Amino acid sequence: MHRFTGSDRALALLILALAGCGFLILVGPVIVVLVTSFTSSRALQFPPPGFTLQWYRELFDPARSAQIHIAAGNSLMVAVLTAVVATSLATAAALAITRSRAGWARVAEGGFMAPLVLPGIAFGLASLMFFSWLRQPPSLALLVAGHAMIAAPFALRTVGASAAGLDPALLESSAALGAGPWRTFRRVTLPLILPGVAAGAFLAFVSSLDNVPVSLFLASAQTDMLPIRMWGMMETALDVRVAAASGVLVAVAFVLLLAMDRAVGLARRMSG
Amino acid sequence: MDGVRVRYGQTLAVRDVTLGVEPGEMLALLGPSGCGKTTLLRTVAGFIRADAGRVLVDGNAIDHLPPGRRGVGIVFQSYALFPHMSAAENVAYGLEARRLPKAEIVRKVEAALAAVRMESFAERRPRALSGGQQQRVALARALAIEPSILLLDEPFAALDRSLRLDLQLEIKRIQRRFGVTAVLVTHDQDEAMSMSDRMAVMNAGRVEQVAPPAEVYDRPATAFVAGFVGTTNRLYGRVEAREGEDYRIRLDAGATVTAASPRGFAVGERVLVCARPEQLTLRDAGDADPAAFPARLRQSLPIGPATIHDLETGASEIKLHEARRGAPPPPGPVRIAILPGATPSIFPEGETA
Amino acid sequence: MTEFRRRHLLGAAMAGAALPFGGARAQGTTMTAAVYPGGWDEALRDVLAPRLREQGITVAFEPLFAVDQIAKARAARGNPPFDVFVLDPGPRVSGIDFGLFETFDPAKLSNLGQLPPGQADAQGAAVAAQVVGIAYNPTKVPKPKGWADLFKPEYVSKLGLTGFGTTFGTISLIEMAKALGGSVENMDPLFAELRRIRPSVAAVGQPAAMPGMFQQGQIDVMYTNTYTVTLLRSRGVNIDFAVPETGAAAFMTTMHIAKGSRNIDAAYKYIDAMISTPVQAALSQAPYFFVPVNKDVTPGADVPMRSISEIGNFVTHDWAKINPVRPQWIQRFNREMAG
Amino acid sequence: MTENGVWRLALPLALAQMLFFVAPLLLLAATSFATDENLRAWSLRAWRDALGDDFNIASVINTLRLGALAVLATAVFAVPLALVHMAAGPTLRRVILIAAVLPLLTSVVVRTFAWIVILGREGVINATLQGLGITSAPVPLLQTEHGLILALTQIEMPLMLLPLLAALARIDPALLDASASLGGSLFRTLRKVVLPMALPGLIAGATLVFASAATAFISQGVIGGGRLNYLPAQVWQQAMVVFDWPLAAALAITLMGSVLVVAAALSLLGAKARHA
Repeated sequence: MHRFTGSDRALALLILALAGCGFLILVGPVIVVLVTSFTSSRALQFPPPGFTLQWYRELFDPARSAQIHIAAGNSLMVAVLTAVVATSLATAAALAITRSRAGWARVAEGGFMAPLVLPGIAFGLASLMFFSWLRQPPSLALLVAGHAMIAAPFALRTVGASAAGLDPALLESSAALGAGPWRTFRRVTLPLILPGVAAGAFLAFVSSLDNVPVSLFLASAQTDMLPIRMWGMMETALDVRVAAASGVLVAVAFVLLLAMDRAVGLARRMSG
Repeated sequence: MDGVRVRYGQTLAVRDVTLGVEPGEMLALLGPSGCGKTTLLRTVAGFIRADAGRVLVDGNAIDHLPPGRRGVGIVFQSYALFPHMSAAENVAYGLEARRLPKAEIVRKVEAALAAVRMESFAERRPRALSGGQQQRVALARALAIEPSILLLDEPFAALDRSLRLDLQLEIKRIQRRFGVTAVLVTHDQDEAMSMSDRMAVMNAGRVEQVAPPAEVYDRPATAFVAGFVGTTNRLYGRVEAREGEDYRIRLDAGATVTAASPRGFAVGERVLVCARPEQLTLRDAGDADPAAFPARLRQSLPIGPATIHDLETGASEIKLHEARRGAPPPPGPVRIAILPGATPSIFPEGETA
Repeated sequence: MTEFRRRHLLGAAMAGAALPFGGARAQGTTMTAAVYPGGWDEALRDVLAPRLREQGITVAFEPLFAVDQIAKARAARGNPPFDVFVLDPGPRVSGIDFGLFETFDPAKLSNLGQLPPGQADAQGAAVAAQVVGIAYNPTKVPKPKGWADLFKPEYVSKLGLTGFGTTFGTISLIEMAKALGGSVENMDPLFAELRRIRPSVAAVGQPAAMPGMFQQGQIDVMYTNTYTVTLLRSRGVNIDFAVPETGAAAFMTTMHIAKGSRNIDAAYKYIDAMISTPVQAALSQAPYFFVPVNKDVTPGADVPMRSISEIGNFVTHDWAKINPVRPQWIQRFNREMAG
Repeated sequence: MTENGVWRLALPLALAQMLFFVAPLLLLAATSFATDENLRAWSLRAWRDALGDDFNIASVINTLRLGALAVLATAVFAVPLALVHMAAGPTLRRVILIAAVLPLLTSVVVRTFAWIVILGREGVINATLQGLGITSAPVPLLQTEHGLILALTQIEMPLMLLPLLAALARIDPALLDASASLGGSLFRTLRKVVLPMALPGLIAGATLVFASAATAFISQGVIGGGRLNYLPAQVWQQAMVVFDWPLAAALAITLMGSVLVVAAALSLLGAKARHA
């Protein structure tokens, strides 16, 4: 609605052009994957010689893709548990950090973010070494713990952003009205920071679902994980079901995203 | 402003408003929220493009100019001070954008801050200033660019009541001293009445009356204005006779009153008589004056030198304002008459407020 | 407050989570076998696992590449995450060096007679052969004659190079070194040539990415095994296998029992079933295309041999000699290519 | 809970990180000073190999450079996208937001294939360039640093875009009107008002992108290829192929240390931007 002068118009055009390019860069590869998933060829191929739903049918076929379903189930379960664990830990920590004025809070915040900068393979290898040293065989619990370490910083960030906007007077008035800390958390704090918590849980979920390096070391025969299975399918045989599985993941996450956005305005709070 | 019209989707936010502001004058745009006053202000500022009509300054159209080239200074409701800049940097912003020499900027910033008595807070960030202080910095920032028009968008809405009056007086004083033409948008009639030279009362995208505050109060042009500015009692009735501009009206409440109006009403036409609380007077229940109508006194509240009487007649409520004389009468049946010499306004009955 | 809830939640979640993963422990024996991800994984699940179920053995497969198996078993320090390894010669020698295997008794294999002599020893048993040569796109480039051809300009710009990280990569690079006048002891001629062609090679790196690049036309020539070529062609990729003039190289994929395994009997039965004639026959067919080690099974059409007995005619390598120098080759390859 | 006791809420995460993150890390550090992974004897050999070698030093520099370039590239596109988002209506806003999180939803496995398709010799970009007659021969993109950075721009963009959007959402639209009414051009408004206020988000995003791009092992390997030399690949190769775990550990710690230094510098800058 602003009217621009000549140089302003040039700048606005530049911004629009860059934003357009950025949009293409974001969306292009996803479109390539989705288009490829409908290819009528027997191997991943782009552009597809023709289109078919065959690979989705095959992917959903309980007999032919049983192992993918098991791996997907494992990955989903680990991702859900990771989201729950990481978000709970991060929510408590975020409340502590935002409500404390002490210097330790700044230091702790930095420390809690450290797992983000450790290369995944190094962390996976170190974890496996450590747990073997403790004579703990790879297990679901360890896998979730490893994933949660990587996911917690993301959750801490989003919850922290939400919690920073929390008026301490609300908590005090709740306490003054005779509510215990737990009731205050459940009835006042949680509803107010829910968008941040939901965004954090979503990021934790997604980061776990697509984790290769940590899963590679901490997964076991009983916890066959989807990204690792997909890696194998892709590498040797260019199996189109990999693209179809990705298409399903995008669709599911997309629906989840819209639903959550509708519910809590998720997108606005994706990060702090 | 010449026939300005702004359309938001299907709804007309501003309908063909033509409005002039005299140099050095402060004009208040008064109206309920959603009446189009802020839209009009933003059109003048250049944030909104009018669908029809023109905005002229000194006879020159400025519609084609971007906001920054219109010579318009704005004080926003939220102040809109740049939080990452100090008070002085905020004031300097518009001057830097005009590429003035550094020394001149420094001088003008100092002068503007001094004018609003904020010179000792020049290095403070907005976060470290109180609401009133932020308000003054915002004013200094708007004035520093020496605008031909100063636009004030509900500038006091976010302030404490006690602070408001002081600032209103101060802004008025500064505006006078700078001789800057100003437009004030507000929904607060007291603010509009105390600050403006003339006020434009808006309703549903239209300007209903433009006049000095006293005239708006005493001679509202429409029933809406009568209702929105000040308190009014609505009495319905029928025109019984006409003599020049004087009408004899038979009120539904059971009295016959005389009132003047430049508007022409036909004998027998239904009308609405709007009487201010101070234009009415209380009589004993036994009073036989045909110009008085019966009512029931519910309670009387002494407020300062006056007494407010809360009455009802039929289904409608009446507020009556009298100087305090001894003890108020006890609640119960009374009669109400229009004070001799009072000039209630008459409108056609269909005109809603 | 929150602590309580969290512990509660965590406990419940773990308890719930334990069910599906622990559910596999039904009656009979349960063992875990490492398996290459992708084609091998599917093949062994489809063909081998049902055979063992008949014997009351439930197999859980853990998809891991050879190097990952060694790394994981080593990190686990005698507490192996799986009972059986499947390895190529390079990692096999590493496994022997690190003492990751139980001593293997070939006599316990009822199908030992089906293997060519020497293919089962105190370390483990061969379960599949791999034949390595040159893969090319017949619609884009003429058939290469030998390893040296890859360094000619018409191939270089379409060549996908992988390093010494994989067994087939190592073997191919050694063969190239020989074709260029070098040997296992003297790889200098190879590295000199690699340095020369480095700027114009179409792709260098991750073996995992090569099939995708081949399919998408980024590269038209690479070195790989017959298994990959047949698999890709079966999926409609334009790819053919060329046997170099100096002969295709071959090596054995072997299985080993992990040291500390608690399912040694089941592990023997698993390996025994793997080399049995019906399993080998099924695995050599579409869609698996393994090169059988069983003398009674005929290899597929792409494999340049009529029976595993001809394995002696193929170029083979001594991994006990290669392994000690391989880290240096890897380093050197990295450095030459990163230039 | 009183203000004094509130720190206890941070305990669960702190303890979890001690056990599942710090402890393995310490073991990794110990391994780097050992002769082998069983920690039977101590030696500085791994560190001498890791730091006394020009090739590894070059890897460190390349890796940090890649992180910096990825930050730059994501910022170039994310800032305009965030600005358009700020100015857009609700529908376009939602579209941009969904695009912003899309890369998080595609598996890293398929994403690598997508980039082969896009960057390849016969890929989408080359086909477009040749189709438009801009180039006559295929431009090498796959397995070049440019190509890798382009791919990382997509992969890491959400980490830049999301904090930016959050930061811009906190800007009162009246500030932009104020700037415009004071005669600020679009450029001036962006430079003096929007960017300074978006800075905390920009720095948060830069930190995340830097850390993630510098350690993006799979993308570096597949899209970058063997001619580009980054530290994560060295770590992987030493650990998984050569089995020299002390060296792998030393390299991993070097990588982590150098990324941490940059991340710490950025966050210091961020704290300054917040308080300045």
